Amino acid sequence: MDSFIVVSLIKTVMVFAVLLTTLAYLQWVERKVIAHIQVRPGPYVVGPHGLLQPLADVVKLLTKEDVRPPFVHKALYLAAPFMAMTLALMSICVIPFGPVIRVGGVSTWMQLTDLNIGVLFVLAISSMGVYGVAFAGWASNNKYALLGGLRSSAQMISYELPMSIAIASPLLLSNTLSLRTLVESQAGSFWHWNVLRGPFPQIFAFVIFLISAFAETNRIPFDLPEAENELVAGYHTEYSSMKFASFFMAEYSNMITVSSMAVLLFLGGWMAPWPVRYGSSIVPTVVFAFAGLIALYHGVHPARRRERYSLPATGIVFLAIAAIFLLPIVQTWLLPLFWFCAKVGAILFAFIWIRGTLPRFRYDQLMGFTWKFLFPAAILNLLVTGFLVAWVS
Amino acid sequence: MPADLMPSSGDLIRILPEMVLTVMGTLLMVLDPLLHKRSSNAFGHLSLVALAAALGATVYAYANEGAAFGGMIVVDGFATFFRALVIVVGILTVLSSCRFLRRQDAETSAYHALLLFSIAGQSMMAASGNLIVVFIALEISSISSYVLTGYLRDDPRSNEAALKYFLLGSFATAFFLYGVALIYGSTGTIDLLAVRAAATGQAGPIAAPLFLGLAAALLFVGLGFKVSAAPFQIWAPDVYQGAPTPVTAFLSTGPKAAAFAVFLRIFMTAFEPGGGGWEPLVWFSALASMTIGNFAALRQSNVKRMLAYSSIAHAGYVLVALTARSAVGASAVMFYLAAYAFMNIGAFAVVGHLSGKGERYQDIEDFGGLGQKQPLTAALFTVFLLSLIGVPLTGGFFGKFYIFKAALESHLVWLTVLGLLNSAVAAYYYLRVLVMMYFREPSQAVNEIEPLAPGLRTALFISAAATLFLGIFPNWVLDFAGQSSTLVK
Amino acid sequence: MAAVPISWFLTLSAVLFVIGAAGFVFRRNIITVFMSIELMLNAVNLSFVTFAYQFKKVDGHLLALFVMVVAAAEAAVGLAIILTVFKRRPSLNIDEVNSMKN
Amino acid sequence: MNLLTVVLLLPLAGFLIALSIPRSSPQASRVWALLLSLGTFAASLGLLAWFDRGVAGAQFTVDLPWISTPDIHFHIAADGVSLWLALLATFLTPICVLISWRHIQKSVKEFYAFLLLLEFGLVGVFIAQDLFLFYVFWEVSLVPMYFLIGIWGHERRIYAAVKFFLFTMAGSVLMLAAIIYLYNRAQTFSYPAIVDMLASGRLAFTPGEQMLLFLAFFVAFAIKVPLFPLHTWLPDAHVEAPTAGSIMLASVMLKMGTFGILHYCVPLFPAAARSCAPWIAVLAIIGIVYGALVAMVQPNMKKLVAYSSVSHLGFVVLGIFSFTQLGMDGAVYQMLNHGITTGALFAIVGLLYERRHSLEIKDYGGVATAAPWLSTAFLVTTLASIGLPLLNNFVGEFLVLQGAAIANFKWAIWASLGVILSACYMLWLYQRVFYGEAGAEVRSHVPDLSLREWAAIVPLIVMMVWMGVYSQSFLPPVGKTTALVLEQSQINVPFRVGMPDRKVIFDAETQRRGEQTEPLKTFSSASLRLRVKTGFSSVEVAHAR
Amino acid sequence: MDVILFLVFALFAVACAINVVVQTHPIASAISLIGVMASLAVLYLLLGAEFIAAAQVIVYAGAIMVLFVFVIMLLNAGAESKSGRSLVAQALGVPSLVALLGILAFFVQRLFPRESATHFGGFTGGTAKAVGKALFTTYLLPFEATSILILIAIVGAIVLAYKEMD
Repeated sequence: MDSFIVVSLIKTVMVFAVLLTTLAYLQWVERKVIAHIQVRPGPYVVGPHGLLQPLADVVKLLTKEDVRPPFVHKALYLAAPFMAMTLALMSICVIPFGPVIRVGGVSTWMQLTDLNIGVLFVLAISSMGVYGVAFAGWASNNKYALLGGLRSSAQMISYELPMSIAIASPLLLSNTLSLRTLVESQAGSFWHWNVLRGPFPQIFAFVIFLISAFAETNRIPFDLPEAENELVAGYHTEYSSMKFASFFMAEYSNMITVSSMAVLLFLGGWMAPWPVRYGSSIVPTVVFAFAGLIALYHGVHPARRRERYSLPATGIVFLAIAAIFLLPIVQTWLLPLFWFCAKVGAILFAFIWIRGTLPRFRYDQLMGFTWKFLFPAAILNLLVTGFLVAWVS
Repeated sequence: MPADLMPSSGDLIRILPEMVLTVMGTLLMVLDPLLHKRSSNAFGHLSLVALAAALGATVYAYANEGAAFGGMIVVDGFATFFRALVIVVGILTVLSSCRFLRRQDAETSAYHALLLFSIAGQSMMAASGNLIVVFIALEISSISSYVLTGYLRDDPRSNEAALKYFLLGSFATAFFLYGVALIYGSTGTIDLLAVRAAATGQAGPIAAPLFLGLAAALLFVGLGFKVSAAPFQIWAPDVYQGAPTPVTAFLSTGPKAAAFAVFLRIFMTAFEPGGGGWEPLVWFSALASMTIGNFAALRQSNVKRMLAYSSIAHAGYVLVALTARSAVGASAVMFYLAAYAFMNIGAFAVVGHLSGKGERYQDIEDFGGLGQKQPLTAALFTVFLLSLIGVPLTGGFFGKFYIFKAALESHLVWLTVLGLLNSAVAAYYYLRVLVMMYFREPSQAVNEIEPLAPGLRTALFISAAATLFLGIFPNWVLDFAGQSSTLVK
Repeated sequence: MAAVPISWFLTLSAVLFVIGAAGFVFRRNIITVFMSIELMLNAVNLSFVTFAYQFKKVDGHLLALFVMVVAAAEAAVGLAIILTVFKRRPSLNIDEVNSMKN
Repeated sequence: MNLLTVVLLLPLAGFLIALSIPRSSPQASRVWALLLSLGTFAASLGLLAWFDRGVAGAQFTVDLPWISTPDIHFHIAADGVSLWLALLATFLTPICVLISWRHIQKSVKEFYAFLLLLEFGLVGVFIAQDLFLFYVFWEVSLVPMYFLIGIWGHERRIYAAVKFFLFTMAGSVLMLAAIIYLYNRAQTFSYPAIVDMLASGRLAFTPGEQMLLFLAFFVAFAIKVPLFPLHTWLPDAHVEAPTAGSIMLASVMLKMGTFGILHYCVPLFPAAARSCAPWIAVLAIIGIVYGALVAMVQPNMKKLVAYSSVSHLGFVVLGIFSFTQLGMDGAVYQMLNHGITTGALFAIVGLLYERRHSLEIKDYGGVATAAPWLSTAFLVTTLASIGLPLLNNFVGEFLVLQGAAIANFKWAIWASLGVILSACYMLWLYQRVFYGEAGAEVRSHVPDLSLREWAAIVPLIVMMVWMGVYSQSFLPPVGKTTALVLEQSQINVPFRVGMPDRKVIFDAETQRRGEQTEPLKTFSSASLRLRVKTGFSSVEVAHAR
Repeated sequence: MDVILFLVFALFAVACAINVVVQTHPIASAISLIGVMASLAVLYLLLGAEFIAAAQVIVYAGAIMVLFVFVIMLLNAGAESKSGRSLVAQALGVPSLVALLGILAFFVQRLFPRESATHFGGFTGGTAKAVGKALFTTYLLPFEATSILILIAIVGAIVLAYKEMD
């Protein structure tokens, strides 16, 4: 019992430390990627390649004046960002990052808690996510904020439906609601992943899920709630400093959650794309080693002076990581983690990529799209899956 | 596929009427784009086809009597009677709606679909043998009725009516559900026959009679609302007045009949052996409904509202028969509801016919001189009104007769006497309409009246013929009711 | 572990139900009235689930589930009705919805 | 299908035929109505011809099952009383048709349809042998009368029609309750069967039960009669009704009440009837005197006649509740008399109204000079109404007074006050309307009787004289039936329900019987013999217990 | 532990429920109602109804209440003004409601003695699998019927609230 609490505590601290850092750096990555898409350098001043930019942002937000507009509904105005943030972080609790690991005689799951209705839990929490946005919009006592809040709640409710249904199809294949079991059922090669698995590959469900996920997180092309040219900044128009940051963090946290969900549901979670016996275990080593080598190569001919030191250092770190991945002791838990992070990272990259390329929808198109296309498509997909699953069993 | 997932063909046959209705309802909406620009009345015709098919299915299901879905559906004579009744009510409603809807420029597939769904719900209520099915069927019926009530959304009266109906209906639902919960808690089951077994002490963990009595009281509150029995009648006048007239006709008959069917089914099946001590409750409610309904109706000048109050009073008469707590009483209820359905739908159809575009003319003064201008309409209306009064050779008379006969057999002398006196009071306000129609000069409404549309005329003729038929040869219906009123064999 | 008597759950359910009913009777705001009804339905659900525990049968859960679905359907229709009413009359006070009294 | 059925159904057929005649030809409606009503009358004369006068019970029985649960039959038959009353209805209907020939110009077709439907209901009420069927006819007769008053009546017709309907309805629902109760006890609606069961003791009511049932029936009938103080609807209805409506209402419809009392209240609940008799007799006497007094001060002819009806019907009720053969015979005879006489009064008043368009007495005067034949007819009728010997009312009133005197001498004294008062108001009416100076209005607007009107009035006059001169044509069948009723009314004799002691009345009657039977033999010796026999036997039964 | 959890969430639920009724502002009521629903979800977990608990949050808190909040915001409903009519309701309502509560509590206390107690994990039949299995076998008919119900709700909402574009 005691060890349970201790282990849980340690896991919690670790997960949240990593998560919060990731949140901060996701912001940096996004700016960087979009910058590169638009052929500009992005953050470049604070730290090498602007690596310390997130830190600077945090400092800025913390020290900024906390404006509270008059005539707001006080309690709700204060509670809304808190709610948004809390709900966004809560779903991380049930997301597994890897298989069971053994540290010093204590074996535990790389997951804060395993619910046998994990999927439902995530759905439940994400369905509550609307409130933060809605209350923020309403409590601000500002028509732009209100409209933003309304739009976003409508949008989130609408897209939640195709998303839930899209989730249901892989569940049919895996026959479980526990996220861990879900991943375990996708063990093997990548054609065992739900997205490609027989009897009915869930490619459609995956695409529907991703599209809905974009809308759920209010990302472009579905970022109508904060369409600047119409609604100033939408529901968080009246928010500043840390409260504003909370919404931001909530958004990125949600992105991570849905990406993780996509990975767990469709992409085999922490499972490698092909078995270890065919050499999947050396992939991280190769990747990191390659990255390290590139870094070293660029370090020799740096674009800028300061990088003469930072790039080789990075290269060496990468090589070291590559070496670590070769150690059999850590491989058991590091490899799954790598695959998981790699997949999540890929999806997050897709998020950013799309933001960099696609324009925004018009509002009625947005709603029409989900009700008239996404929702029926999801149902059809579920229907076919159900029939095929029943047929096969 | 696992075998226990598949309902047997017998199961499916026994819910065939509901299936036909829902499928056709959905089909109507799917075909909407195709039919909308074509001939008018296409929806109405399709609905009629659906209802006729459902009627056939009802008969077919009756030929395959028995329980389905593990006792959740019970197809017996009782169920068939009410199924047929609500379907016929539906036919009459559709017939009388077509012209009305076109006059209001409001004909859509959704209206007809909702009507069909509502009827499906009521039909299922009549056949359900399990409280959860009762509940869901009740909600299917209710929710579509809420929407139908508010169907003319540009009319504030319609909006208000929908709101009141909805709020009070949901409130009643909560009570009904709590009653179901208590039954489940005290007997461990919600299957009516099993509840009966538990209540008689054959089974069940904590079947305390008083607890069951409490459950019965809560169920009574819930159903009392649905049948607009006092003291739960407050919604009825506003709702009946505000709803589009064909819908009012429907509301005051179909859902009411189905609710009474459920009432009978629950109280005569589950609570009958123990008694449950619910009679004083019903006794009081019956008397209060009759008295409040009749005396309030005396003061109304709006005919729809007057008929609304009268429908409260009629619910009171039916409750008298329920108080009798006997098979005779049950068959009296069945007969009365059948008679009431025809005369009431007929009466409301005439009101809807007269009221004109936007339902402007509903006042009692507006009926002035109808007898001169449209003698046929007036004559048919007279038949309905006389039947509502309870004049012999009409169905309404025999309905009352059987009810009070049953009550007297159960020694409810005072309730009978008070009920009969009430029906004499009721004569007054029905007569006022007759007076207007025949003894006064034509009003503006009558001068503007349009000729009877064919559909409406058919509906009126059917209703009047049925009213008279039930008044002259009541046996055909009564014998069937008598045979099927013994719910537990 | 200390155990919680079944009756506590049931009493809680009864209390919530009565609070809901009180809200229905005393409140005048249409939406609040509607929410009181939802509260009553929730209370009933608690009873169902408790009884399911009592009998160690899953039926109660099913009943609760159906109640939820019904509540959802009611909410959709009910709120639509409230919207139509509000369109004509910019007040949510139930006492002001009385154009038909005579 | 026997003759009785024909008599019953012909008016119904007439109703349907009248409805199917197109609106555009009112004359056809009139002719059809006349032919059909005459046909009905002819058929009912056949009934009279074939009626077996030697049998006391019901004849021409038709008993067809109608509804199986509860066991309701189409069961009709005629006994001595109902035969005459049915004849009265069929006799008066063609007269009404004639009277209304010119008077009714609005919605002619409907008028005659309703008139024939009314005849159907009235005949049905008298000949129904099934309690349920009786109730059906009772209510069926209500509806056409309601419309007759409401559509073709005078200014305050709506008020009157509604009042008429509601009063009757209020009474009849109580009766319905009682009928249902009776059925639940007896398991049959058949009147003869119930009477049999009561006689054989297979069916017995507790005192309380019997009293309540009796009152439920009685109130319904008393409203219809109308018995004071339930009479208030009557003046309104009579005054506002069209002439034909008034005639049918006064002459036949009121008889539904008295017939009901005689046919149902007394035989079915004899003990209760007897224990209530003193009270009812007192009400009847109040009605006689009160009706006469009020009639005296009426400025309106129709109202006057209406109140005189209250008074006359008081005699009928008194006669029935004297529980003597004489009283009952007289009561039945008085029913017929009143039907003829008051029918004639209303008819002639209607003719006056048709001419002068007023019912106020002050608008007339000197009609005798303008229309001598009309005045003569009215004079005969007036005299009949007063109770002049050799005219019909005399016989009935005399018998009733005799019966009342046997039961309680004081009743007879008070009731005879009514006879005297009727002479006052009727003669005074005649004087004011027909004598004196004829005004210009009257002279120019009041022509004498036309041929059609003659045809309507003469049969009535003839009947008045016939019934007054040779009552033996009518009384024997009546006597047989009333004797039977009287016999039935003595079942279950030693019985008290906290009312005045019935036995005292009864004993008084038996004592007086010996002294007073002789002079009465002139009127109905046959019936008297029966009465004595049954009276004694029942008393013996009573003492044996 | 169970008792503490129960008491905490039961009291929270009651407090929120009272708040639903006494708050004059609908949005405050709505939030309180969400509180009730959330704490009920926890209580469901205590009773071994994990699927229902999840459904409670998803359906009630996540869908129904969102609709409520949405409508409140859409109508921009303000605080309720007091109206005088409720006197009669109070006169009749308070005693009858108190009586109802009293009767219910009395029966509950009498019929369910303290021995019949719950503890966490005492019933594990409330899994999604068990519920689902019952749903598609025993309760197939009501399940199908609810689908009609949902269809009606959709159609109904459209009929009532759809705005023509003309």
